[in-house]
Amino acid sequence: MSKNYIAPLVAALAVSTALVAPAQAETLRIASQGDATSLDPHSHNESFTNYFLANVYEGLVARDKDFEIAGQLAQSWEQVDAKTWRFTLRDGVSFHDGSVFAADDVIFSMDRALSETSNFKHVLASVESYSAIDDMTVEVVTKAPNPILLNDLLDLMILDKQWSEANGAAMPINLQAEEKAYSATNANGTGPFQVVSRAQGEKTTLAAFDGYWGDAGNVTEVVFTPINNAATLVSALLSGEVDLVMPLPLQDIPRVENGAGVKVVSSAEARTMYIGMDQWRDQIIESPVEGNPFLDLRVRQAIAHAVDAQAIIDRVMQGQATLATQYLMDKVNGYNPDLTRLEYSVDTAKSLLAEAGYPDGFEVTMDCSTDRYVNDGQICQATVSLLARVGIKVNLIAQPKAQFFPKVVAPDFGTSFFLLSWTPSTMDALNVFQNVLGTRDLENGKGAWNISGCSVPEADALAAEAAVTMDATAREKMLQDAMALMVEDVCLVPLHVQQLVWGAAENIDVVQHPTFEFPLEYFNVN
Amino acid sequence: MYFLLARLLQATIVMLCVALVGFLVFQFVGDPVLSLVGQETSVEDREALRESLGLNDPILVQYARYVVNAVQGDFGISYSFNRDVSEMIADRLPATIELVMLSGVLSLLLAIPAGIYTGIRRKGGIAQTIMALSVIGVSIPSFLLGILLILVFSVWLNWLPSFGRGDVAVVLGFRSSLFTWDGLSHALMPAAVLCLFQLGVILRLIRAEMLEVLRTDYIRFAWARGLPGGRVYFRHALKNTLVPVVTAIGLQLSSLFAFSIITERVFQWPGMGSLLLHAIGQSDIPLLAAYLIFVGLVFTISNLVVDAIYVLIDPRIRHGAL
Amino acid sequence: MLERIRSDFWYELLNSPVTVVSAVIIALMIIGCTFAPVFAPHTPFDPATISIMDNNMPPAWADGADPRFLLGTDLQGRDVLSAMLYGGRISLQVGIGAVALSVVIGMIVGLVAGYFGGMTDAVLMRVAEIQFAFPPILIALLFNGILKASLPADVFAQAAVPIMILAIGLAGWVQFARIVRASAMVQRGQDYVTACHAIGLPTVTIILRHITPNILGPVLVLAMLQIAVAIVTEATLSFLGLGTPLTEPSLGALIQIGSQYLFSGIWWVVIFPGIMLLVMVVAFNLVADWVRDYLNPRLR
Amino acid sequence: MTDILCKTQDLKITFPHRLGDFTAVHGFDMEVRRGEIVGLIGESGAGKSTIGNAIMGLLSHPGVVSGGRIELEGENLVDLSDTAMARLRGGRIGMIFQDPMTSLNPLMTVGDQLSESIAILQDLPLAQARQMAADRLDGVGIPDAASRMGQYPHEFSGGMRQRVVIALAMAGDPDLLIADEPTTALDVSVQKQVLDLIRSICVERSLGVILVTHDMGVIAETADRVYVMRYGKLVETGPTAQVIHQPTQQYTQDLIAAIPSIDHREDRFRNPAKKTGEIDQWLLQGHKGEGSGDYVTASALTKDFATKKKSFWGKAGSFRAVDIPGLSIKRGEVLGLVGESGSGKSTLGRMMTGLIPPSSGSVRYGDHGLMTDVRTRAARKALRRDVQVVFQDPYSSLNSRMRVDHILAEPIRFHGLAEREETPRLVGALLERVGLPADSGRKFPHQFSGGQRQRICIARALSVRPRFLLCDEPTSALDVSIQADMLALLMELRRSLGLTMLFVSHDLAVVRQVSDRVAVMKQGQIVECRAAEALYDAPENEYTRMLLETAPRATGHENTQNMRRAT
Repeated sequence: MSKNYIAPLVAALAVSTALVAPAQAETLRIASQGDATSLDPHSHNESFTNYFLANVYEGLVARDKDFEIAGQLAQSWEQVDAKTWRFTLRDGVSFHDGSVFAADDVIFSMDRALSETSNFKHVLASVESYSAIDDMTVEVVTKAPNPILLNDLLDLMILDKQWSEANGAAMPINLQAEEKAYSATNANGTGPFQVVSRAQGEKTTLAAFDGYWGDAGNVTEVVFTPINNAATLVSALLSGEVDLVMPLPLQDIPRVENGAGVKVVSSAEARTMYIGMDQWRDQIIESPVEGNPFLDLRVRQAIAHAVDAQAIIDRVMQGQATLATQYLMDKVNGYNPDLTRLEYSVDTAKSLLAEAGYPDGFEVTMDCSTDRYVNDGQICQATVSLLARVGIKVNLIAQPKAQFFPKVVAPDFGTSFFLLSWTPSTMDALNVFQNVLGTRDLENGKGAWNISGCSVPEADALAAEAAVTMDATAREKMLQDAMALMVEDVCLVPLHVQQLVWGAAENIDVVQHPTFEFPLEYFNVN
Repeated sequence: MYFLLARLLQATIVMLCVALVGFLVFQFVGDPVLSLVGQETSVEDREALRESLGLNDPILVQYARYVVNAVQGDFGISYSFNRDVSEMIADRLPATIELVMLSGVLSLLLAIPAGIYTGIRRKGGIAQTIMALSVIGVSIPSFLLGILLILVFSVWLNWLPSFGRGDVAVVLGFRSSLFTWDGLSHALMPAAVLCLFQLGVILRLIRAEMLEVLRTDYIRFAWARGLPGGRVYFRHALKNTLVPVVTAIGLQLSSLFAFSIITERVFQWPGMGSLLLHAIGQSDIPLLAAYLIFVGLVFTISNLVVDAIYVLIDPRIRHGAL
Repeated sequence: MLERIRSDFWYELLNSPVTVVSAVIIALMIIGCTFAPVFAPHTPFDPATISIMDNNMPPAWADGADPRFLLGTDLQGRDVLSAMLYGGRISLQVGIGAVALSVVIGMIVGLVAGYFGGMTDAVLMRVAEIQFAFPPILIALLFNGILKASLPADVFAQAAVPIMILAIGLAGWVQFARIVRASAMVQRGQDYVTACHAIGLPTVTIILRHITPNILGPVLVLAMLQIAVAIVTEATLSFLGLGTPLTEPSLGALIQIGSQYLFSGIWWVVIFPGIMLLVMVVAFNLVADWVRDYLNPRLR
Repeated sequence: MTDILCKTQDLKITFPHRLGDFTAVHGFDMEVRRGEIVGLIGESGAGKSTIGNAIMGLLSHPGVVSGGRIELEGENLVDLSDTAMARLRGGRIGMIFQDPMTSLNPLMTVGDQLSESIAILQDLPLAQARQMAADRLDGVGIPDAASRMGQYPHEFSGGMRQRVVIALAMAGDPDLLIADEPTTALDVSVQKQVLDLIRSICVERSLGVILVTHDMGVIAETADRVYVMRYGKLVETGPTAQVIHQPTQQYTQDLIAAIPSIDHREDRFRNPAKKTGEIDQWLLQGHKGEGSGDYVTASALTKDFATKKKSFWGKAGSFRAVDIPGLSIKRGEVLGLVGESGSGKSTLGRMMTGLIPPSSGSVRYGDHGLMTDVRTRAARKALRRDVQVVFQDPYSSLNSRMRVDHILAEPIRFHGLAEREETPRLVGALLERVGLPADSGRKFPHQFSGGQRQRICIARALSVRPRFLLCDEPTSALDVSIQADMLALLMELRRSLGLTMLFVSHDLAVVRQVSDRVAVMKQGQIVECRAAEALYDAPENEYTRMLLETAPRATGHENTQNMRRAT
């Protein structure tokens, strides 16, 4: 291709793009590595999707700018008794299509969240019943006293009853089924932004909802573009095609830091990375070894000793993470400051393995996602080579989340060795016990993410007690003790707490929450 | 025209077979029932469902049904998007088409003159250089080229946008991003990458054909008749060169579609290609099957066009002499 | 006279230094990659020998480099040079293996179709035409994609290379079938074949002993071109994430991983494999071109 | 001499090659006057075409005029620039190539090509040029030219195409016309007409014509003066009649002597000296004593070939290539089969040897019965052993990838006619028998000349000890001198081994030399089949007579002689 042929054209384009740039000052162009999988707030329970939709839909309560729980669609609430909560709804709120928000919408949404095809049953797991006292009041009765009901309700998004029923979206999308779904591509919430156009995997445009009850920032239009290639992602930011990149690939931090007109915004994220080991099968799968080595505590300890988490932080994570001593980050309620991580020592690991009867180690298959967490693929590879040194041969199956998750989650839990992580959206340890650490009890929606299938009854007991204890300090103590037990049992091998790293244009003010939420109403373009 | 009718018949057969492949993929990669119902569904219910879906009918009947639906543009519903596959294709098609057309035109505009030139002055320095470049052109993997272009034009020079499709404008009822500066600036690099490979292939082909033709008796006779160079090259040689070249270009069209997959991935171009990759990533079989059939269609049509062009250029076909 | 011909070969060859260089490069690469375990300073596919602590090392001549790693290391602490050699081995395996497969299928189909003609020919060529409806890279892509969708992940990961060979090989046979058919039809018309009939030789003998040797030239040329194509196809599939597993990356996979760091100053992880791939492919193309011209003297 | 149009003086043409330059023409002198046809004759490689191309300034790469002059009316063309030379082409010098089938652009109508040339060479407006083109076509004898202007070359017959080519060559009214083998690709009947056309044009426009050919007959028919060439040198020159009837040079004498006469059968072919190589016993092994009667008999034999169907639903038509009531060959007899191209003679020949199956009718062999009854493997093998073929093209009839000894050993081994260890000796003997050194087996076919290859083909045919030999135009691709040797060899073998032969050829003279009986074919039918002498001396059939009439004679025709005197 002859260069002199394009050069002038290119130059012209350069000028033209330069000219149009300032015209769209109030537009916020965001590029992220993934895209919201659906617009239905009750179908995919995936954090990016949830937090994206949190800008369109709203719940009764939400976190404010300072990460405190505050009323959103609920004006206020009172506890009638230990189990009964009465929410007074905010009036003058209308949905994007103009219809007025009222109690029946809340009831409808709760029904919907509990329906067969919903993936949000857990938010109401503790709830006995709910009812509308009047147009503007909703009463919720819990099975037992629930100190963190409000945290639970954070994820419950409210839809418009009429709109949903009119458009055949009364039920959340059945992810199994091959069926059309209106709510997958259309949304009608009460949030500060409404969906203008939606082309999945391509571009989604939001516009500020002028009928919004609260006050939003000065952003009038938001353009979401998923970009899966890290290099492109950064070049887009550097060349000013997007204003905000989340997350920013770690390897590009230095470049963005030195880049003109762009900055790196980072803060600790509540996501703890860990390695899981099968503790419920008698014979581990996809491995030639007889029986299940992981049932032996010494083997689990050996692995903890063998995996040099600090090296992974320094090298793979470019220092953008902090060592995890337990399955929580320090900001989460229930964090136990006294716990320490088993130190890195190949010898200790080897001798432990020898004691356990595996002097030459053994062979195991590790499942790993490549596009879900920061550098997840590389973390796994590092793990593989670290474990190789103590004689444990790991066959790595690293695949995109689309294949990874169906394989490893319920009902099959089809893995015996894996990398995963968890963010307690409630910022309370109990959430971790209920989902990840508690003994698996799928019927009651417990331990659905306890893929390693570990079980420490004493911890379960403490967690259960904490669940119904209203006294904050006592409750925290219980959670801390429970966590200590779990760590002692090496239910999982904790790796690190990753940093939330975004790249942004200088003129953008953002708000980062440890839970990776991005409440756009608090963002500003200067 | 007998020749074209025969071709049309063949094309139909080809399409039917392509549809068969699509159908088989659709039907047998991943049990459609499993994809329809959760694991927990009881065996009886599944049987019932099979029955109602007609999955127990003789395979030919199912195939026929599939074809009939396909003809009506019904390729089932994507289970990663919960939307009609045909709808999705319709959404993405324009982007790919404009990319393919832009690069196709580019490559022809450059390849034909260059090919003729190198064919005539094969020993010349410029010709040698062009040929050398063309080797690189056909050799360099398009993804590599794409990345390098982004590095140079987006990051270092910051001249061109590095991803995505630009603003769309409507001209004469056509919606395309090629009608806006922004759109063009977005399309330029992807088109260039996509074009380069074709450019190399077509250029080399034209050159080879040119060399062949220039060696024929009727060209020597044309010289002997005292025709001036221009006439010999462009009126006599070129037309004869075109016959095989046209076929190749016909084939290149469908390979343009194939390579657009890679280009679209590198440049985040929202077309059929990225759709296909998404489908593969999600194992979205209905989408895969539909794409398969779609490309088959593209090829078949382009071939029909090629045949039609043949009839125009080559009288021997018109008279059934060939 | 025979000597003339042979010396012609060398004469023509030496008259084209580019070709000589390319040929040498190919030879070196094939040797270097086949015996990668011997030449490579490290064994990048054995995790035990990789230390995460020496990752992202620049090439030996840059500052902050470690002399152990001539071309630096990648994010895993893999020695880039060794990874290239091992990756190149996979690329060559796939390239040559796939083409070998294509040639076998193509020869059989082409010879049968071209020699017997008639209905057999019509049917076979119609099949070929249908497959021709799909550019090889697309077929390989779909083939891989569909297998990936239907096979268990670990199986797919283990069988990555054979699957790729199968995919690309099955995608590429048509061109061979076409040229073999064409030249087989020409040969069939030649008097020496009729003479064989007159002698009463069985068809198989005629096809294998007499016709086949006469059509190998074009097949050879196409094969070399196709190896280049196959290598690129493999690289592309790997780039699209359908190829070799992370732990045993081919050249394409290396580039794909590296491309993520293109703007991060860690240029060596993508540039070196990129150059190697490009050189490899260009070399094959150049040699193929030369052989074509040599076999077709009128082009000289 | 003012009326000398074109002359070459001490012309030297070389093709540089890294292994030493090859001089194609050295020191050649020639004169062409207006209104005369100068014949340039020589066998392949004599350099005659090279001279034509040199005058035209179209020497094929890397040839160059390395010495001497080419003068066109006193102007030396050798040192003219390419552009100047280009201006001469078509305008001053016209050229006709050998093959009319490939000389015309297939994608342009005849009218366009002609009017294009005229418009450019005479710079006329196109409309006028078209008008003129029509006249010119009419002039070269194309019936209702005006309407055929719009047709494409493939719609013309070979002879008509050559006429078009001539019209094109004459478009710029050149002074000099170079005709390079203008009739070699044509049938004798057409050949005559084309030559007459050239002759008349030459006379009407007092044009200088250089007629390059290998065929003494053509020269005798057409040329006024002749230059005989060999190895790029002039051998002899003079008025045609003189050179033909009293050649002074040995080479010329041999050349003329080698030309088979159409008027009588020469004795060297009738009963050649009977040689016996030591291999003859082997060759004659296992032959049952020669019974009399027919060796092969064809009855009611037809062959149809499918033709392209014209309409989509229409049935595929078919055309009948061969349709004969019957034909038989006696043991030890040579049956000559003559006809023009497309007369079906080769098809018939191949059916008689079972190489292609007939559409209807049957072929019966004395020793093997009906071909349709030959079913078992063994029987088929036996039949194939007895019936062999020698082909026209000595190049395509040998597998270029196989060494000669393999080519010869394969059939012997396949039919188990000798043990592995004695095969090489046999191969050597066979080669010697056909007049090649015994050790030539180690070479590859491309290392032999055309004649030698043809001998190898004969050896291959003999290697299975055949009884019946089909010779399909065995000498048409060879030079005259070699042709004679080849015929002699065949006749000698036939005599020594008592072979039965079917000799197919378009060349009546050749056929006369070898045949006991001759069958004349026309459009798939046998129009006359009688003893050779009778048929040649007193043809009964009209067509046969026409063929004999038009066949060029080295001695020249009475009527053409008269015609030339008249001009």
